Amino acid sequence: MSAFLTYLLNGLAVGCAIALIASGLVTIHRVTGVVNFAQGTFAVVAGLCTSSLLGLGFPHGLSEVAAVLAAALAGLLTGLAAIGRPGTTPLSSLIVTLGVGVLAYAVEIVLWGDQPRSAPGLAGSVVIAGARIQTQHLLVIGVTAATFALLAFFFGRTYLGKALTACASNPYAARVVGIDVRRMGLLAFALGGLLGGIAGVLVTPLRPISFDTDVTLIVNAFAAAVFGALTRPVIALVGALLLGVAETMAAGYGYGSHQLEIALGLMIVVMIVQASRRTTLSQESA
Amino acid sequence: MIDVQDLVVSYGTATALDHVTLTVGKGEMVALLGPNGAGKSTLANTLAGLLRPASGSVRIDGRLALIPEGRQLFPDLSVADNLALGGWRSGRRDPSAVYELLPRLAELAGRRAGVLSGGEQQMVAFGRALMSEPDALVVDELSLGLAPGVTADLAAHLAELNRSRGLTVLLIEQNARLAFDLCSRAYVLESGRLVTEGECARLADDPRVAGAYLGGAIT
Amino acid sequence: MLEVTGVSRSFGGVYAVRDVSLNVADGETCAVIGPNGAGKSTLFNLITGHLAADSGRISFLGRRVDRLPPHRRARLGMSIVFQAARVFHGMTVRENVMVGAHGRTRAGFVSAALRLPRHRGDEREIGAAADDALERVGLAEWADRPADRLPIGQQRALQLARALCARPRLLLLDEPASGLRGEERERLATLVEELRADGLTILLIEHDVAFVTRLADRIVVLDLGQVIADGPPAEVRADPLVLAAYLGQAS
Amino acid sequence: GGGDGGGGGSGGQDPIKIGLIVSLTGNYTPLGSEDKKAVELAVEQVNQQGGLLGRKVELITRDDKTAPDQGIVAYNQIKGEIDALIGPVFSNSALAIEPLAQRDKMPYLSLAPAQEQVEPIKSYIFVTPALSSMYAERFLQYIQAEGIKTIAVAWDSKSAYSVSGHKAMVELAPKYGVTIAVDEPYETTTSDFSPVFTHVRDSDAEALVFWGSGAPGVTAAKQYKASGLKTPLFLTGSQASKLWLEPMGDAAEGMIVQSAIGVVGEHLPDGKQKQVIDQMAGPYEEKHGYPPPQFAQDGYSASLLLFEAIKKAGSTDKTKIQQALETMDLITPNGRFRYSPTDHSGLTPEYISINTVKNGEFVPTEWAKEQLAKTVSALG
Amino acid sequence: MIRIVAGLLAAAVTLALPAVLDDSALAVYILLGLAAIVTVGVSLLMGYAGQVSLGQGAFYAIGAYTAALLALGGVPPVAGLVAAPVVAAASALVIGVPLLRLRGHHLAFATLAMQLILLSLAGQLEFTGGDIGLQAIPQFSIGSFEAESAVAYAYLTWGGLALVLLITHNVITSRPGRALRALATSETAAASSGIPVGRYKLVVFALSAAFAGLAGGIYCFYTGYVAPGSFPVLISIQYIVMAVVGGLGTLWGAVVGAAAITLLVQGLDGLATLPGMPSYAPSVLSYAVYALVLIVVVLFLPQGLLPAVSERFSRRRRVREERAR
Ligand SMILES: Nc1ncnc2c1ncn2[C@@H]1O[C@H](COP(=O)(O)OP(=O)(O)OP(=O)(O)O)[C@@H](O)[C@H]1O
Ligand SMILES: Nc1ncnc2c1ncn2[C@@H]1O[C@H](COP(=O)(O)OP(=O)(O)OP(=O)(O)O)[C@@H](O)[C@H]1O
Ligand SMILES: [Mg+2]
Ligand SMILES: [Mg+2]
Repeated sequence: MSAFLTYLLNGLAVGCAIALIASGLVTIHRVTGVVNFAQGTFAVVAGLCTSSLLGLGFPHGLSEVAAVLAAALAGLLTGLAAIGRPGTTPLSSLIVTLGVGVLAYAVEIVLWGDQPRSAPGLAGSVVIAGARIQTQHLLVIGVTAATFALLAFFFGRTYLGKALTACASNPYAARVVGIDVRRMGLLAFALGGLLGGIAGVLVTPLRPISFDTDVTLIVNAFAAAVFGALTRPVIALVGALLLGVAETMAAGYGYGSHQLEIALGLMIVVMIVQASRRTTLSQESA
Repeated sequence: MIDVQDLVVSYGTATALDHVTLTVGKGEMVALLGPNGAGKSTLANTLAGLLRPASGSVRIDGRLALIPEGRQLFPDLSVADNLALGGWRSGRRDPSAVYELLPRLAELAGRRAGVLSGGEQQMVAFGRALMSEPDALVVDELSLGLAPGVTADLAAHLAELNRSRGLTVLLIEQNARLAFDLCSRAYVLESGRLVTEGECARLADDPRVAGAYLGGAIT
Repeated sequence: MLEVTGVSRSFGGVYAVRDVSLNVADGETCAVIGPNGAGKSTLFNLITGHLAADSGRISFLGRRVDRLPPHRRARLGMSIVFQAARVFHGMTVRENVMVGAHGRTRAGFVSAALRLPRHRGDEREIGAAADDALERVGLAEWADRPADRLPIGQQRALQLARALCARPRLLLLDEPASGLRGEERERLATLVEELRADGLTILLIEHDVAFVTRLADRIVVLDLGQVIADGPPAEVRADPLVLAAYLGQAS
Repeated sequence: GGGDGGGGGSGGQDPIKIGLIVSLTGNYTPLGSEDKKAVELAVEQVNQQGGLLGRKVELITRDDKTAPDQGIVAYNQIKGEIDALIGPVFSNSALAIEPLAQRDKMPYLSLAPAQEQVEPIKSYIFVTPALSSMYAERFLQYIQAEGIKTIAVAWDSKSAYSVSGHKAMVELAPKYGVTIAVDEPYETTTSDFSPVFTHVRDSDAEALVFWGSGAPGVTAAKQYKASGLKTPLFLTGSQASKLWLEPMGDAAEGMIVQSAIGVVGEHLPDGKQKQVIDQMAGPYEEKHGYPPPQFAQDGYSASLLLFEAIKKAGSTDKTKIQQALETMDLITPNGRFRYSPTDHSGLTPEYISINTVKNGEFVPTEWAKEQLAKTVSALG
Repeated sequence: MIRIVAGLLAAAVTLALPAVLDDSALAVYILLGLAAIVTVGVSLLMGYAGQVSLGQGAFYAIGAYTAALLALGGVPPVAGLVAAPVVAAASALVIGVPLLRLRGHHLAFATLAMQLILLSLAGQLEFTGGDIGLQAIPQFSIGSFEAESAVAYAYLTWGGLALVLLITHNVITSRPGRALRALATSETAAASSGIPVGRYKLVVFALSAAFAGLAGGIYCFYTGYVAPGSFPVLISIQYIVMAVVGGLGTLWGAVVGAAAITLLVQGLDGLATLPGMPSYAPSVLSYAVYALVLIVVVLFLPQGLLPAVSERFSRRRRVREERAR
């Protein structure tokens, strides 16, 4: 029983880390309709920044905040490239974000070299009902919960959140009512960068980060985000937790070498079941 | 008021509006007629600032709202949210006045706009434009897909707004009879050029205009 | 030819179409009118199979079709012109219309890839049929333009041409005249009359009552998803229920 | 210069060209870039001493982009110019190039540790890093010496290095009287190891041997510390660098980590082995600001082996270089290589050290010190 | 007319090239051709039928493994090469039945996941050689003729590409091709025209998989080695980039895109590893320049290279004709 709880808690923590990256994907897509393949890059930038700043002797807290802001700036710059030019289609923007991700490799290698880096986080572990979990994992869970509560509230309840949503729902109509679609898109990219940065700062103490870690980060996050149709943060969170828990459970109960297959396969099955419940017409009515 | 001088708009190499000059005085209701592809929607979009003119000038006093062709709602948002976003410029958030005008919308408030019927969508588009408390309104096809009763209601309401608040209206409408009833003056656009303009009463008697826009099935 | 019996469909508890029965005889032109949101388009979607009915049955040409997917029903001879224009992007007007003939031709991937004789025969025939249909709706001069840049009115004409290219037995028209001005409306009416004369069965949704009265043999009135009147135009226009629900305010 | 004619003097002036194909982009960049630095250092040093056979040594580098087909492109680009090749650290690239190199009779020193390269032996293909089976065997020797009978093994099912290490361990364990009680695969992308630790906790294993390289090495070791597991953790050579030590910080103290002999040079008694290690470690650290990691030592060792072979062959004739390699006996930072027609891997487990982490440094265990002293003193 | 002439010219030049290229250039020529074969399939699937696959590399891999396993099992290489696209297409049919119920990003993810899963299995199964892969694959041969030199493989690739282009051209300019383009815009409207949407999506998915499988078959004989590492997920994304850069929805765009990206990447590699470059030059140069070129092309030629060039041509011609008048 305590083994089960251990797997569950740790799986949730893994899922939360995935969800944080996914939240940025969702935010950006919800507003711009662009799948941002540079999302993992924001986390990497933040992670590398934290490690540098801490290395230079800056205190905890300050280093992390600065790193997150750096990631937000990276997000904004990515946005400028991806949607700054009028008439760029979402597909073109997607390729641009791929390009930005690759360009970031070059920048990161010049600044930080090609070797992985890490940063200290919260040390130690906590025992909950006989299950042991790293303190840093608890932090990840807490921050994720707060982030998603905020996101859900922002997009679902606030006027600005709805205006942002409207931009991707029908960009032409958004312009008709006077919303500056491009500015909103840039805002979303900055927000996406910020979210990616938070993820990066939290993950770096758990696993070393190097310039190309973004690929690993984005695959799971993409799965979770797509699960939430790239527009619904809470469903994406559910998807991410599903992935995380499926992975640890698979390892816990004997399929350690097929974790990935099991988790991704499960994801596909759930999506197909969901899809068969929808009609073509309802999907095209938009 | 709306003042358009010598306007040229093109899509790539194709010219959609060719030196168009047109004015709608403050508080005036003017109709714009023309066959398919004449450039009416292009003009509407240019007035709303959504297309950039190649040359010429557009001047608008006060806030302008557009009811675009093809409804153009936010399909993923609820009817209530669609309406609320109409108030982006004016800061008005509460759609109850619109519900009063179009009670059907109050019933649909929580529904996703994308699944509404064609006519229901047109009502939302109308309500959304009103939310911005405009000084001038450009309507691209008012009656499109609306049941006769609803069209009449909306037309009456337009006339009322025009009378009580001095709303300036440029009405693009295929149903010329409706347009002539509602407006004082009309312009006729063909292949991107203005071909005729004048008082509605006079135009209705013009055999060419009557043949093209009034004739036919509507008996 | 078409028998709709007790068909219902609801969305999240709200009935869009409720226990509707409707028969259309061979060669008849039948109009469906009703207030906005009455369920007219939904009824069309049920008939063509784009929506599944919750209950009821639909027969076409004496055969039950309510379990068939849309493309099978199309192949049996149903063609629909949607309320919102659905024009295929990245293709010319002519190619768009040629797609209409898909259901009644056979050349598949293999014969196309290998350019077998069947493919050539089909292509010739489809091309001729498309030109014919374009001529009929008055789009012949636009044939080689990219379809997605057409103004709305022409896009609707294009849809009609595409439907005709399928050589249907039953043609469903969802507000074909909306967005057309007097002259164009007149032309459409003439075309529908011609099609009628050719023996085509037509089911028509339209808000322009004059247009409907002129063309329809029979009018069915829908309100809140239910049939409230069904009969010849003159009779229906005089029906007090119809006047209250639909025509009332307008007249 | 066609005017000089085919023979005589001009040959003496032409540089000796050595090819280097490593991953400079893609997943293996962190490994490949270290290899490149080390090989460049070795070439620089040999040129400072007047080159080989009186000729300068020139390095021609290509990137395999961590992809086998790009490795082939790279090889085809340079095969016409070079006299010998130092090949990829990415096993898949190495295996893709080797058949071509063998066909062209190109002396080839591989930086990849895959067993398959030398099973079966191809006459022109030689391997520089210690194979993972050697790491496995060395651990078993240590485990036996410590009197441990039952162990747990965790291994990365997506890494060739760890898969073959694990396989060797399973095969050799009975020979050393060791039982594997828990056999636990995981994946390179695994970010939570609590299942592994839970399974170990529930077993009677006396030690947990962890096979893996890169990120999982850090992630697992950190989580091990947090899990409060008492079973000692044994890590393999992939963790023997600052890339593992730095992120671990204090958490690493007391953990058992294997390494090649070069990593613990300062703990060795003076002698030839120590001298060779210092010859590289000093300048490398001076140039790059940190001590050479394992991959750098592999690259440097490969260079030394090749230089020696060319010297012995007395020419850049490929067949002669191959023959020289097959009779090679040379001390490098990786230990003493003795290639033979039946052994193209050359190293033995004696050149692997077992260390504990003390004050953020790798210090050989008592057992290892004794063993290494024996090994090294035999070299003189 | 001009098109036909240009096509014939391109064919003649590319046919003559292998005879004059050296081994190093031939390797690029072959990999370029193979990438083009896969990209034509991607373009057909994405640019015409509107279905996104981020897992095209999986079918490339299936083709390669199929041919390799058969050849290692003693089956004549020709049979292996024929089997490669067939098995790839058959797998696509099986995988496609459930997967193609998904649309858009969902489909993109599912295909990506499929590739990850497939490669992970290939890396763990005994008969695929695990992570190390399959070595010592025999040379390609037909009867007694054995393809020993790269030139032979270059012609084999050329033939494969020509075949794939011909098939694609014939398909897209005909009834099924129109149906594919139609369902890309609106499945509802397509179905109303009698198009069996589900079946058509499946067939085009299988066809594009067959192309990838064919390329994989040639690849395995040329390199003599296949491993999971040969087919990273990034390769699938690369094909999409090639299709977009060249121009989606144009047949030749796929070829142009594949050529442009391959040559760019190879050119940068040569440049970055020149002696005297700083130690981070390879990664920085190849990443940065590649990325910048990609971004600029996509932003400033959103229709892709080929349409941009051909438009310029036709505009110039129009101007000339007008002047002549
Ligand atoms: N995005 C576009 N790109 C190229 N040409 C366009 C575009 N939009 C419209 N056009 C062309 O511009 C001309 C004017 O179109 P517009 O939509 O303004 O006509 P309209 O008068 O509103 O017609 P309708 O009555 O059908 O709505 C048409 O010839 C049309 O083909
Ligand atoms: N997918 C759906 N989900 C929820 N409600 C729907 C859906 N489709 C239609 N409806 C609702 O069903 C009702 C009937 O819609 P329908 O489109 O059939 O009306 P209609 O008679 O065609 O109206 P109009 O004349 O305005 O086009 C409407 O109230 C509409 O909002
Ligand atoms: Mg218009
Ligand atoms: Mg309708």
